[in-house]
Amino acid sequence: MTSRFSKGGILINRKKKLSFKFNGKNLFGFSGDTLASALLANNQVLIGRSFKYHRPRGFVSSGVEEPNALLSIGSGGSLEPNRSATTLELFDGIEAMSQNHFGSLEWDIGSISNFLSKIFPAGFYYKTFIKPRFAWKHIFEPTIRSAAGLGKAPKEHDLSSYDFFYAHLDVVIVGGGISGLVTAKNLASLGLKILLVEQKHFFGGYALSEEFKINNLDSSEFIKNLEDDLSKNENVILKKNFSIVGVHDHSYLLGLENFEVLESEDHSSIRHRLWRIRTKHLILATGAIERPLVFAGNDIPGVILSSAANEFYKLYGISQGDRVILITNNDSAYSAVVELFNAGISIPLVIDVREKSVGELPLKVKDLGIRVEFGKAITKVLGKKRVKAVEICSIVGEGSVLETIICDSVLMSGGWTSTLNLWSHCGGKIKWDNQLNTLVPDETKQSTNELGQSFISVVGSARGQFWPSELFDNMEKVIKNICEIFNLKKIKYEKYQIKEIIHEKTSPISCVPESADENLKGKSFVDYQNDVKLTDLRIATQEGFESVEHLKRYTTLGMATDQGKLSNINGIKILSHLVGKEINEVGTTTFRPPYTPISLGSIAGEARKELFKPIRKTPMHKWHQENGAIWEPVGDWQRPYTYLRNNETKEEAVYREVKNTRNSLGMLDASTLGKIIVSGNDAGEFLDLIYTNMMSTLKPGRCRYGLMCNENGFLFDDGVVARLNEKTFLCHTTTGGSDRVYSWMEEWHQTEWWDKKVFIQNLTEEYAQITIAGPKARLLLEKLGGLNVESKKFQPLDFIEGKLGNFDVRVFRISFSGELSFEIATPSANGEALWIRCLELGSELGITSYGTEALHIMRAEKGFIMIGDETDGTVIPQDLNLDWAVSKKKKDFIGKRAHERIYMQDPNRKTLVGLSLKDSTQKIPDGAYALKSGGNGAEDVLGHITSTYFSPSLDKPIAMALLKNGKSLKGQEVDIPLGSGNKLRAIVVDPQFYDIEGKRQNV
Amino acid sequence: MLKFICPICEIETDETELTPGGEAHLKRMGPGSSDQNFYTYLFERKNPRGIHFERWLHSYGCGKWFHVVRCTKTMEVFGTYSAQDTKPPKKILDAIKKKLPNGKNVK
Amino acid sequence: MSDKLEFSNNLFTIKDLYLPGMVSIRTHLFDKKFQKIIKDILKINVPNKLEFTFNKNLYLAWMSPNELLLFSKNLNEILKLITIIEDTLKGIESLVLDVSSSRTVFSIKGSLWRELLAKGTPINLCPNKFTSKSFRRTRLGQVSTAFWMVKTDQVYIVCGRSFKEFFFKWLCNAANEKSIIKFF
Amino acid sequence: MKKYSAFSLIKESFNNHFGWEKAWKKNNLKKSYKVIIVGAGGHGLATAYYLGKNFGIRDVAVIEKGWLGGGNTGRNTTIIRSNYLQEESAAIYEKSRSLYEKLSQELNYNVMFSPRGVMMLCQTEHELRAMRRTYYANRIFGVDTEMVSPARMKEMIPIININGPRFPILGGLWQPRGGTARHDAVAWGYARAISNWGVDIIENCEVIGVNKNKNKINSVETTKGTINCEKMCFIVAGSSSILAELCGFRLPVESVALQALVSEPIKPVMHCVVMANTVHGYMSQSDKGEMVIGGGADGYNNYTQRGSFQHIEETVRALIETFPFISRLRQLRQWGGIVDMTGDRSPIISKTPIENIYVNCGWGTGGFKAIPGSGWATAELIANGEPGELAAPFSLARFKEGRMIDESVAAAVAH
Repeated sequence: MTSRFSKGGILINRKKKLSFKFNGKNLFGFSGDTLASALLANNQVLIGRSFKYHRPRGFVSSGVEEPNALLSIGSGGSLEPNRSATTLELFDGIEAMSQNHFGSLEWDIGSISNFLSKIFPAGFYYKTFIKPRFAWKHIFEPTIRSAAGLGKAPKEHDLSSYDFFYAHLDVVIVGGGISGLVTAKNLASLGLKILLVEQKHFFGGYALSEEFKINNLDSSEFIKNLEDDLSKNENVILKKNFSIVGVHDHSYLLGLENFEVLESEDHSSIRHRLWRIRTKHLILATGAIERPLVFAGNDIPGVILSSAANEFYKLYGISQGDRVILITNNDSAYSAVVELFNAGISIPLVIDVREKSVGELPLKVKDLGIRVEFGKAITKVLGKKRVKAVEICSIVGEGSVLETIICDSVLMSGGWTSTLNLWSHCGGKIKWDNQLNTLVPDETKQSTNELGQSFISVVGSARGQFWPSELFDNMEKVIKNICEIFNLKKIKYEKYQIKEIIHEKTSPISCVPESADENLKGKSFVDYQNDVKLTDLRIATQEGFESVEHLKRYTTLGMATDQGKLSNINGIKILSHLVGKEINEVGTTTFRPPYTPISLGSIAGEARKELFKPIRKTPMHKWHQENGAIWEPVGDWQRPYTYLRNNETKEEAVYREVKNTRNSLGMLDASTLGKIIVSGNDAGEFLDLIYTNMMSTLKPGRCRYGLMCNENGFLFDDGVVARLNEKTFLCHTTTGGSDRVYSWMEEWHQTEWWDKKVFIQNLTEEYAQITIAGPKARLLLEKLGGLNVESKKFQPLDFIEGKLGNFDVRVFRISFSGELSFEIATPSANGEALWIRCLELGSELGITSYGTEALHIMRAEKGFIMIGDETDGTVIPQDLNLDWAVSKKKKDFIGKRAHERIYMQDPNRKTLVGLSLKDSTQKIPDGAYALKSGGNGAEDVLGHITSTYFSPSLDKPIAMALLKNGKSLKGQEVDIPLGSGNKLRAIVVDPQFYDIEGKRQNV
Repeated sequence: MLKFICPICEIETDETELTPGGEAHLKRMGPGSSDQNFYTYLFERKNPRGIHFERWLHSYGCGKWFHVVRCTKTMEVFGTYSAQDTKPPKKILDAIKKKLPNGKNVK
Repeated sequence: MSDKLEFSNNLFTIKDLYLPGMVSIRTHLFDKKFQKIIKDILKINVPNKLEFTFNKNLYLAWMSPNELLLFSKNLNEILKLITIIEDTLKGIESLVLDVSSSRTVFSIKGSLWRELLAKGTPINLCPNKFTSKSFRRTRLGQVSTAFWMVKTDQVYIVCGRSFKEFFFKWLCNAANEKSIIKFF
Repeated sequence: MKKYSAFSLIKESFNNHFGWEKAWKKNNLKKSYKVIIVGAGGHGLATAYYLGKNFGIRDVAVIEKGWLGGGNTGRNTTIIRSNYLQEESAAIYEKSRSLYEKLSQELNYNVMFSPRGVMMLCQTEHELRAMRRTYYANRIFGVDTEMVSPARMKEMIPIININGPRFPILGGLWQPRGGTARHDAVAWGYARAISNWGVDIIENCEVIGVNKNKNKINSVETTKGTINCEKMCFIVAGSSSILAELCGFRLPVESVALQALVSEPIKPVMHCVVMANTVHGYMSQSDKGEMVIGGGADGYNNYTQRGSFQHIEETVRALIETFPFISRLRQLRQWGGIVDMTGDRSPIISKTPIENIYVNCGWGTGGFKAIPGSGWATAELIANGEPGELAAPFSLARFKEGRMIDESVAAAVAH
């Protein structure tokens, strides 16, 4: 059984006991533990079930590479599925649950699929469930789906908060192991701003558990000193629980800082902070990860990486069992045996797959009296939910059993893989080094920054040199390089004394025994989480899935939550063996961000709920809010759709607003309309190019409706232009269009017509704008007082400036409702006050505020077009009978050339018409299509409805439509199919329904 | 995440402060131009895998358009210059020549 | 007007300054004649690129090569100045507009203001990069803003008026005492 | 070719699966072919398939620069739908969808087409109107869709947050027969089928030149030698401009990066595809349990298969608003593909200025769903030398004429 020694464990504080729950059981650990070490201390070896076959699984590693120990943590709004226990620092009150089992963890009904594993090798689903067709949808897929996934998703809203931070640094060092710390120390005096990050909750990495002497100090003590030293340096920021997860273009890094322990103590603390970093240089001191060996039963709980076993022992005082054997292909794994043996654990056997080793560590193990067998391998591990024994065989041959050894834990080591994910996120290449038996950075193909220069250096074991004495081999070079980059005087590089350990080369063997039979291969796991076995890789290559990417996709190798940190290299080695090519020919897969999975919450940062997206509010927003407004988002603006009174429905409210405006008086908050000033000697000329119609001829004091097309000729915005004085125009745009039109004008001015003398300023926010519409509109203005608004003095499309009551205003006589209408603009600061003043004075005139929907209905009654309804990005002004607003005199304007193209001249283009229903109790639905009368199919389509409303003013339905050659259809009947299968019959009419002569607005 | 020196502000600007604007140095074709020329102007973009002359807007800063020369394969930036320069500065062209002596992708 | 926008905790005080006066002056800033006029009227120099100049009540900030923003806490002062500037600039290609209602200004007090802003803007706020002379327009928490340091422990931030409630919430959230790094 | 079935699978299990053959043969290039298809992605392979199936043309080579299916076919979010607004688009996507329905049986390869339904959310009044228009268009053009109320949507997708507050859900357009398929399997299935007919699929073979006789294709230069051909069609999304340049013309296409991401696998929580256009994000859950998430494309030319992280941020923000539960899931993996963007965001299936060279490109962000239909239409174009009804609207000429096929009708914003 696994247990905690009564002493030892350099990270844990035995005085601070923490309680936690696993599958409902109350357990205890210590401060400084990870959840993994705390579980092991409680003899919890079986930790989860594998993805496909539901095989029992235990801890195989002690870090981010862990594929098995994934748990659901917390509950309700703080539930987190798939959390690896090895990376979670223990805090008080953790509730952890194992995942992916039907029934209990111990007795999982899902494990029945394990027995069928022979029928279900890699890619089996491509070959079956094909017939009958309905069965896939109704039987097979639902069955497969129901078995999918690991943990359960939370159901409630996430209660945690997340933080962003932008940091600009000179050097970022990734990895707080010994190489990272030493690099930082050497750079610390240069005055550079340095960030050093460590993903775990402690510094030192393997140098804490694999102790050696450095400058005559124990490595753990050396690290402690370094850490103390660096934390006092104000140029260096030291961070634990911090991973750099991505390297992006132009030396942009993403880092995730984890505060989960803090958050558990103080709920107002943030959970994660996503760092967005620009650095000039990046140093990878990311270390290495030990590889498993592939043999039958290598996934049975109790089989663990030797480095993990050592770390659990040294850092947390955990023993993996009472009788522990080791299987290795290298010398380094022997150190764990020495440690465990010295702690009193029985080591019945060390199996070394190599022919021999005369390295220092193997000799030391022998000297301790431990039996070491060279040239041997494991036939298979016996046991189901726990290692019981191993069968031993010769490395050559098929795996005939020579001996069975009782044990409760198997340590394994297949050599080391340097962690180079970050090296290749941004285009850097990686190659295999046969000598070092690991990946190494390909210095000839590096990630480059915006200057086309490489900006990443690699130090320590991430370079593929794993023995302590080799760790600092290129440190001096890196430091020098950095001095050059930053133009600094060369500094003296500090040399370190580390005794060299004589060692033998690592064997390239990763699968044992060499010629294992199919039965054994079927139990030899390469990818633990996704249950990819040796046989799967063989079948895949046999079927031609020989490129690394094909193999990966066909077998799901390396696609699990650990992203192949343990399995990829073994998979590639096996592939290279199977297809008889060198590893570099087979190729390695591309590493993609993130290095370790990061919470989606951290990616969203603070931008959630009310901070999700900016909301723009008009000066009158608060009044609307307090007076029953239902909001309609238009761009970032919130506009009142209608104002509900008492128990009105939305529809009733809208009709009331329309009728009230038509019969007496209405007011609309039009502040969101875009207002752009174009001023300068060439302003008129410039606007002649921007608008389709002529603006330069507009007289000061007058307004003109204008259209804007893009270079494709399509109408994209409209609005009224007022000429304020000889050289200044005020251009109104749609609400959604204000920023777009402003940028559009600036773009053309800056990039095409910069010789035109104009200045452009977006004044949308400067003015609140109130539309006063209805037969009594003039009365209200007279009540406000101060301006002469007599019809003779103040004609349609005039504007005047002055004081209305106490308010500085500009009043435009323009109408979008068809009523007598005034648009009053006043500085935003006074918007709310003027609005309220209008209401007060208007109350005896029966004024009502109306929203966007009433506005829409009234403009449709008048047949006015609306950008976004009558236009959809494919409509030219001519389609909307707006030829009158497209100048024929002007030599050029944006869109003019496009209008000359064949398709724009086609007589069959859809043009705007009105539709009148025979049956006035009906309403044409939004978005409906019109067909030739009696028609049914696609060939009968005439066009679509662009706007449709019930007109409260006319008490009948009205609609506008874009129909093929619409003008020729006037007076004809068309059919409008409904969702129900019925049709409405409509008559094509002129798109003006209300007050065709325009008497109402011109009074 | 790209960053460019805005040639107007002469500072580094982050991609999130900018708006991309497509190919640079297009010759506008107005009324009277041939169908082919108009089509080329509107749609037929240079789309090189390599050096690309393009426009960006410092939308969250000075509000000015500028030109960028960037490699679409390596993201290397060869320089930035004013939107009113009708030709890239010699300095940038020299830098490109140095990088790509055979002149591929460069006009 | 809407409710008062004010917030404070142990680290920061955030306040809407309400109704300051602002004038946009668009012209070619390098024009010597223009520079002299400004110096004569305002008694301050036209600021360099990315900087601002100031006197007792006024701040004059560089917005772009052809725009300055003149800012005063006193609206009336600004309104008087507009007429003077406009009149004096006649004959010089220019556009002078009152934009006092277009934008709002928040004051953030607290020595860790760099840290607060660095949660939202991609620009480099290190003291040697963002100095007491700096005026920067940037994107901050999804909003277009500009800010400058008025004291070592105080910055002013300008944003569009319609965004101000959203932006205020953003600032308050960023002022969280529990998420301090002490980066700068 | 060994037939795939449950029976053969069980039979093979007694033989340790030693009997399975290569899914597609690794042949050497011949000197000449009737048709060369450049690009062994889904569209290229499907084109070869329908050339063989519908026109009996099997003297074909499909040549591929990298590995089969390694472009956008293997880098998308696997969504299949045909609820398009414009008649021309609806026709080809619906053809495609209907071919997908029977593809597994036809190819004897389970491509896992899963008609689990596609829901498009309406989150503004304007979007609701636009979606209704699509709904009515779909009815007329024979695409089966329906409008769904918020309440009904909540029943169908219990984890959705319909109350906003920022963008409450006002309705949805539901295509019950849309869904997803296993993207790699689509390529592999087509490859297996055409390889069985003797079509050569040549991987790691890059086109480096195109030889013409007058204005007509003659042969293709590749890294594995010169190949003669009567006709050539290139279907190389992301590299279309480069191939066009080799042929001597330019395309109205720009290459940009489109990114996607998946979360770690969780137990099934969402059984259909959901697309939210207002906030710009879409999401489905794979058969493995991963939430597959996609969003907007970058706005600048890019050939790196890496995009800018801000788009991932925006997409994730948007989806957390609509699906708050995903906040505590983790992003497992992200990737990018290079997509072709045309001037109207609709594809090109067309003759080119060079005789007997054809092009299929410009699928933008929506190519996967079109694979069978696009292959069908392109095969027809190559075989007859003239486009059929499906392909005709997507000719290059449309840009000159101004005859755009624009699907982005919701782009314009109301007053």
